[in-house]
This record gives sequence, C-alpha cells and structure tokens, in this order.
Amino acid sequence: MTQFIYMFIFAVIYLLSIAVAAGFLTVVERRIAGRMQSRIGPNRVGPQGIVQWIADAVKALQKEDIIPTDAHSFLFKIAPYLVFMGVFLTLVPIPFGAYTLMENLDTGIFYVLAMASFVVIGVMMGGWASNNKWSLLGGMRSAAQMISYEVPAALAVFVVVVMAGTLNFQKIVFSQGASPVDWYVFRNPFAFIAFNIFFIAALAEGNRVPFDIPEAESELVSGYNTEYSGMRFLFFFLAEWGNLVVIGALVSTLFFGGWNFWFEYTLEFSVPGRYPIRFEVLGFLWFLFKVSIFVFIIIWIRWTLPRLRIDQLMDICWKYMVPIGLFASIGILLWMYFVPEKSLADTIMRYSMTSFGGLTILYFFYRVFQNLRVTKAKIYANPFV
Amino acid sequence: MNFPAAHLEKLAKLVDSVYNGAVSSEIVQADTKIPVLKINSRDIRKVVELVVHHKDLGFTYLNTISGTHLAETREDESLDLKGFEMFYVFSNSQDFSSLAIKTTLPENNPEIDTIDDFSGSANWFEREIFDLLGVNFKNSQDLRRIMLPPDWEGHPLRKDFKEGSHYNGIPTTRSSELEAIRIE
Amino acid sequence: MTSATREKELKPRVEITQISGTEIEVNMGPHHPSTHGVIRFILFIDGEIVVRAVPDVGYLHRSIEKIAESMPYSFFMPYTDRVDYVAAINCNLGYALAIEAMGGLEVPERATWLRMIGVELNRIMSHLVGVGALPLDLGAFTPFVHALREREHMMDLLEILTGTRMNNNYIRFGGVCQDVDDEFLKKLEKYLDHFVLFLEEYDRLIGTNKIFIERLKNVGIVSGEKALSYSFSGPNLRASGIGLDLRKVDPYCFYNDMKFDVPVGKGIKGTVGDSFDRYIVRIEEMAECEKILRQILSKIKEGPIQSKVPKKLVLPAGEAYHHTESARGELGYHIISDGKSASPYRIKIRTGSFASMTSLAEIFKGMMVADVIAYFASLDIVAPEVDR
Amino acid sequence: MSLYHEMPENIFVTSVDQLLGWSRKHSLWWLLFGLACCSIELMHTGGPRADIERFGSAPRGTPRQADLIIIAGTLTYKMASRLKLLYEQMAEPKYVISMGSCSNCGGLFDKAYSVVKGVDQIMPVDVYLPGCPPRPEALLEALVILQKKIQKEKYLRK
Repeated sequence: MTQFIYMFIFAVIYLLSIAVAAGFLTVVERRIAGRMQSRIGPNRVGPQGIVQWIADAVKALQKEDIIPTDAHSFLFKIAPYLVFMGVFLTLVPIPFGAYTLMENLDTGIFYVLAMASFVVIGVMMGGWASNNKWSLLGGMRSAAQMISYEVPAALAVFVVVVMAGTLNFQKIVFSQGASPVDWYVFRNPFAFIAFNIFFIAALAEGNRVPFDIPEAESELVSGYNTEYSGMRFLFFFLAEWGNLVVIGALVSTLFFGGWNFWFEYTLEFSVPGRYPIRFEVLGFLWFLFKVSIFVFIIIWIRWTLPRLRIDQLMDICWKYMVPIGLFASIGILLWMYFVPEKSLADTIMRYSMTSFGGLTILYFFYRVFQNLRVTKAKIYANPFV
Repeated sequence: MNFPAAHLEKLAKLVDSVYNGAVSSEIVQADTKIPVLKINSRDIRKVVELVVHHKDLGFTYLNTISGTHLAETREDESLDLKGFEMFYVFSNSQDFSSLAIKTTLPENNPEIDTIDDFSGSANWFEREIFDLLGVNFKNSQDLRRIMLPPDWEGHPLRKDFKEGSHYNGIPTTRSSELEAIRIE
Repeated sequence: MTSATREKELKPRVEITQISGTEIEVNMGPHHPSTHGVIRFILFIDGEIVVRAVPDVGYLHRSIEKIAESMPYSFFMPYTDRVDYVAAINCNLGYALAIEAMGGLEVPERATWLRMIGVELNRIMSHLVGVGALPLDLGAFTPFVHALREREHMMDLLEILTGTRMNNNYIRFGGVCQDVDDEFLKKLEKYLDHFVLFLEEYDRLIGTNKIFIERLKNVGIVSGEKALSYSFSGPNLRASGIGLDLRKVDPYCFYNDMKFDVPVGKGIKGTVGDSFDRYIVRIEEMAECEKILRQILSKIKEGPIQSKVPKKLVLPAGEAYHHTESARGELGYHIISDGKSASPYRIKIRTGSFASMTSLAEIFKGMMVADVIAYFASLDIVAPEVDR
Repeated sequence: MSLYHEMPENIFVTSVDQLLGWSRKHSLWWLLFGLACCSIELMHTGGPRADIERFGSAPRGTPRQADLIIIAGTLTYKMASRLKLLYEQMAEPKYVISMGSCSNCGGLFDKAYSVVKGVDQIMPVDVYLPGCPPRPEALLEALVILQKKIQKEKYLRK
C-alpha cells in the first residue's frame, strides 16, 4: 500500500512537471516565433512573459465548457484525455537519468510505439464526435497520417534495437557512450539514415509542420479540435507541446546517447548508494540540453516551412521513407554481421561519421553567416523599441 | 487604347453587311474614349457573336457589363429614355482596343438575351445586374442573386428603390447615439 | 522534365466521373482563416477531392455604387479608397482620371508625378499582401509577417506623402491634396535601396523552398485562352502568359516615358498559368515598380500641385468608361452624368477581383481541398473589390 | 436575495477574483476574423511593429477557443446572421471590441442599403474604437482598456 502511495505521488509529480514543461514550452515557442518574425512575443506577464502559460491555463479553467448539441457527448468528453494520456504515457519508460525514470520496462520501445496510438484514437474520436465536417476531415487526415508514419518510425527504431540488442531504453542508453563517437547516430551510415527517418516520422506523428495537415489552420480552421473550448482544448494544447518533449527525448535517447555525461556508468554504480548524486544531476541536465536542442529545431522548422498536401505527405511516407527504412534495416543487419564492434572498420567509420556530422554543422553555420553577409537586408528599423 | 476612326466605319459596314440591315446599329463616338455601338436589344446575341468571333474584330475579352436605370424623375434631354440601359465593353485581346455595345430595355419587365456562352465571366456580370437592377437575362445558365441575401426584396440600384425600416429584425437606421463610457 | 512526367502531372488527380462515393457538403467561409475577408465557398467534397464548388460572395456588399448617386463627385473620392483598401490610391487615380477626362480638367505636372509615386508605392504594398498571404495559406506564417514588416515602412512613407496610413484619399480632381518636400524623396530613395535587397531575400526564402514550389506548381492552371475568357486582368492575366498591361497598351499619366518591362508567366516550375507563375509575376512586378519609382524620383520637378477646379463640379452630359491598371488588374469606372446635377447619375466600378472570382467554380473541380486554398490565395482576391 | 449580498466583502473571494481577472486579461485570444478595411490594420496589429501578442493575445482560427472578437470592418445584413452565430459559438466569458466607424455606427456607409448601422444592434460591445480605420496603436489602447475593464469584473459574484 505504501508503495502504491509513493507511486501515486511520484506519478502526480511527473504529470505536473510534464504539464509545467509543456506550458513553459508554449511561451518559449511563442517567443522564438516572435524573434523569427521580428516581433517580440508575449512579454507582459511576469519577467519576459515566462508565466504567460499560467494565465492561459487559469483562463481556460474559467471558460464555459461547450459540448455541441449534436456531438456524441461521451466520446467528445474523453477524447482530449486519451490524447493527453497517449503523450504522457510514452514518457514513462524514457530515462532522464540513471535513476530518474518511471519504470524500467524491458519492452520499452514496444510500449512506446503502442502508446503512441492512443493519440490517433483520441484525435479520431474528437474529430468524429464533434459532428463538425472540418473536425471529421482533420481526424481522418490525422488517422491516415499517423498510421502511415508509424511504419517508417518502427523501421528506424528497429535499426537501433538491432544495434543495442534490447528493447529496454536504459540499456540502449548504456550501450551508447558519452562522447559523440559512441552515439548511435554516428556509428554507421544506416543508423544515420535511421535517425533522419525517425526524426521526420516523429514530426509527422506529432502533427508538426510541415506535416500539420490534421490541424491545418488555413484549411480546416483548427482541424480535429475545432469544436473544443476551455479546459478540454487545454488538454489538446498540452498534448501538442508535451509531444515536443517526447520527440526530443526519444531522439536523444535512441540516437544521441541519452543522459550519458562524460563518465562511464560502471557496474559498481548499480549498487544503491554508490552512484554520486552530482552525476545524476549533471546527466539529467545534459539530457535536458539535448532535448531542448531538438525541441528548438522542431519549433524552428514549424515557423519556417509551409505544409504539405495530403497526397504529397503519403507519397513521402510510402514512396521514400518506407523503402529507405527497409534498406536501412537490412543494411544494419549486414553491417552488424560483417563489421564487429571495436574492429578497425567500425572505429574508422565512427570517427569519420562524427567528423562528417561536425563538419555539416560547421558548414551550416558558415552558410548562415554567408547568407547574412550577402543579403545585407538589415531590418530597416529596429522593431525592439 | 483609342479605337482608330477608320475601324469605326468598317465595323458599322460589317454589321450591316453581315446581317443585311436586319440589325439596327448606329455608331457614336461619345465622350467615352471608346466607340459605342448602339443596337436594338433583341439583336444582342447576333452582334456579340459578330464582335467576338469575326476574324477581323476578335473582341474576345469582356471587360464588363454595366446597367443603368433611367428613371422618370431624372429625365432630361441627355437621358431621354425611360427604362434600362445596358452597356457592354469588349476588348481585343491583341492590342486591347475596346468597343462598347449599348442597348436599351423597357422599364417594365426588362428582358435581354444572355451572352454567358461567349465569355466565362459574363454570367457573374449578368447576375450582378439581375441582382441590383432586376434585369432578366433569358436562357441564363444560373441566374441568382449574387450580392444581396436571397430573401432580399427589391433591386437597390433602381432609382425608385425604397429601403424598409427593418431587415430581418435589424433596424436599418440608427436611433440612438453611442453611449460610450471610458474606463479609467 | 520529360514529357511523360509532365503529362502525368498535368492530368487531373481524379477523374470526376470515377468518383462514386458519397459527397459531403462543407461550408468554407464567410469566416474562414484563408478566405481573406468574407468570401464563401460551398464545397461538395468526396474525401479530399472537390467535386463541385459554389462560390458565394456579397458578404461585404456595401452599396458603394448606390451611395455615389447621392453625393457630389468629389465627395465620392473616399469611397473609392474602400473599393480596394489594399491599393487605395490606385482606385483614387482611376476615378480622378475618369472625371478629369469627362470634365476636361487639367492636371499639373508635379501632381501627376506625385500621383504616380503614390500609385506605384501602393502597388508594391498590395502585391506584398498578395505574396505574403500565399505562404500563410500554405501554412508558413513567417513570410507573411516579414511582408507586414516592410509594409509598415511603406505605410510610414505613405503617411508622409498622403497623411494617412491606409485609405489615403490622396488624389483630388486636378491635382493631389498635399505636396511633399525633398526630404521625403530622399527617404523614399533610401528605402528603395533597402527594398530591392528585401525582395531578393524574400524570394529566396519562399520562392526556392521545395515544399512551396511543390504546393504551387501545376496547381490551378489557367491557360491564356481561359484567362481571357474569364476576363482575368492584371498580374493574373499576365501569369497566364498574356502580357497585357494597361500602363503599356493604354498609357495614362506619364507611363509613356517610363522604361519598364511587363513580366509574364513562363511556367518556370511547371506550366504557364499555374499558381507559382502568379506568385513569381507579382514578385517581378514589385521589382518593376521599384524601377518606375526610381525613374520618377529622377524626373520629378517643382511646380504647382493643384489646378483650378470649379467648386461645384457639374460634368457635361454623357458617359465614359475609363480604365486604369490597378494592383489587381483592370479597374474601370463607367460614369454617367446627366449634365445638370453635381452628382453622378450612375457609377459602375469594374474590378479585377470580381473577374477573377468568376473562374473559381470551374477551376475548383477535381482539386484537393488544400489546392483550393492555394489557388484562391494565388489569385490575390480582396473581398470589397468583389462585392463593392 | 443572493447570499453574497449579506456577506461582507470577503478578502478571499476578492483576491481569487483578482487572480481570475488577471488571467483573463492577460490571455485574450482573439478570433482571426476580419470584415473589411480594418482587418488590414488588425493584421498589422499582429505584425512586427505593434505586436499584439506582447499582451498574451494569440490569434485563434475557431470561435470556440477565442475570448475576444474584434469586429474589424463593415457589417452587412448578409453577414450579420453569420457574425451572430460566430459570437454565440464563443465560450463565456467573451468580449467584443468594435473596431472602426463602420462597426460602431455604420460610419461612412450610413446611407448604404445593405450595411448594419452599428454592430451593437445585434450583439453587445465592450469597447468602441473610433477611426476609419484606427491605427494599430489605437487597437492596442482598446485592448488595454478592455484589460482594465476585465480586471474590475467580479467573475465569482456574477
């Protein structure tokens, strides 16, 4: 019984911190969007607007709870909770540190892929139950999109599973090291392909631009959540931004070494009490840093790109990503068979991939500054007055 | 673009020669920059067909169709007719020289043949005139109100149009002044 | 592109006759984020394919033509602003030129130059809304805000020139309402230096974006023949490959002396007359406007800005149809005067957007819902111009 | 006779009211909705220089999630029923800013046969904003005035 109470308290803390993180992310996203658009973004509530999300949340609690007359009221009511649950549950097996995780599931990856489907069900349910044609279209689009993109995502995850030899997230993190050379993304070309496929598929499953057609603002008004107001909409809202954390966390765990921070996790640490607390904190912060980089990239993409049409979206999935994913998953089997770990070829490949990755990032920054220099189109007047 | 004067006579002759005088036409160079071909309203389709499809003319581009109600109250020597005046403007797609066709309709039960098979946009122009002036276009493919709600009564661009005091329960005039309270 | 793939891309995605499922009727607008004001379509869709579309306008019918009949000619000038609020001075100019032609009024040289500055500046601002709203409707919000940012600076310039940010009511019969000093001209020149750079950057931001191109190319193809039949004008007509510009073929003001090109759609990414052409033509036209503005700046001279106009203007009896090139195409005023009263007997305004709207019902057939938005946005339609 | 009338000004109720008012005034999500000329200035208010989002006001496409509807422009009879529907679809508490002369009283289109002479003839209005069209700064001031009004509201005792 005591254990149950502990678990309950822990779950509540977890839930609250995710909600706070998601709320905070809304402000961050609006500020980043503002910066990209030469605006400022919310800055009135609290210092630099950082408690804007509290105002939004408290306001949403006061709003009238509208359930349209012709809506299927039961499904309409539970849909947002399903969506939020789907997002929240995916975070359960993801390790934020050596000990900071809800449950060390041996079937972690399987579990995450299964739980992600809750979102589809919730979105479909919400779209259908609203009795609004735009919502229905949004729900249908969403179902088609998420089901399609689960295939390449699973194929990409398969590559990681083959490399780690386990479905357990914690063990996947252990089997990667702290330095970039040990990260799966730079181990071999197939893993790199898998990373790209997984990231794109995760964007699509999270309904983010350029794959945000289920809630395409300019086409479907607001997609599946058109009829939702107040608190129920808040759950969709939280789920959307919670999803950012999930995508970031999954990508960093599977491909970027998770919380591993400049030290080796040796077996002696597994004895309770031997693991230094500072390692845990540093690892947690390091993980958060990685997650926030991916969250930033996703936000950045959102405020830059237009969205795809539904047939183009399906084309990308079935014509390109699934074949490439299959190629990568077969390639990784051959690679694992012919190139054993710590062999010369493996080492060379690791280092060359890492330097290739580093150079790509450097080249990117070079191009950005080059473009800034060439364009010379300075903002005519400073909007930040 | 100014229509060359030589063309004008050519056009008048052309209309006469094609229809052997069955179509009454008259060319006037009004204050408009463009020549105006005055015709009888029953010949509108014949003339438009000539103007659009004849190889020497080729006025395939319909600029606009305009209609005017010439009411009794404003009658004078310049606007000597009571009824409706239709004003079609066509342009040549090559050099964009324009030509207007003008015709008049009687005041009660104004009717004219539609020209919406000559141009893709004619239907909308005709619908607008039907809506605002109440001119009926015979054999039109789709003649509905376009600007005003379907339950509207009357044709507002007619000179004798009277506005009611309410429309669907909304008063059409403002009774009271704004009572704005400034909050400090 | 090989001819085979081209053929494939040009074919409609679904033959209408093959659709056998149930069609549902959805109502898009008059309040819809992408209908730009209050235009409504009733779409009959089968899945994502539009089987039939019925455009419905008139939600902003403000009876401008009727109001004109009850007031003196000069009082009507502010209403012409509201015919197309995005390019207000263009509408002013068309009306003023029509009245001046009917009444035989003189316009001083400097006034004409100032009018042209206002018109061309306004044309740029209008096209910025057009090319800004296009990516907005495709889901990219940022380019639109960048366009707004530049518009703010141009509005500042217009404010110096005319006194207001929008709905300027700048042009008077026989002149303009106020003069500017040389400082404004210098400011304008300095801004133009900035604007060319911005335009290039903007085009690189979205015009080279793969998704943007894929969403627009071969979408909503309007061939030149069709464009003429639907009475397209302005950039929409030119995008279909027909280089008709009233500033060239029927010059007014001093456009005769100006050196500028008329950009036409060449189908650089797909087919001539597709939505991408309509985008690129507007971008190129802004560059041409910039050229014209520079020529004006080099030629403008000091002088009076207003000629003698009778206080109570009574036009001789008669009628006139006068058209100018507005930002959205041919803007025609058909004015009838009875020769006695000081107010027009009838004013009919022919606008570019109204003509563009006539094509929707046919072009929408067989499109996907997302393409409907893209095509409609590429036409750059403003609701009051349709409804007046 | 309500119970509240007998109760003294409860410090708890007052401060909770203040908190609720604070949250409502700082999170006025506006409906992405423009009618006519004013909608251009409304867009500019969301744009870089004025930036209405500083006040926490984000645009929403659907009326269900919006708290504030800014009637920007001329309202015609054909549109009036639609606007009323939109207003009724919004969830309480909801606020209305009437932006520009046309929606205040008909403005320039006073003589028009198809224009509603003032949006307050079909729905309540919180703040009237004069101008044709008002500048973005004016709209921001209207928003600030609305915020002050919201702060004074007694949500719990309504």
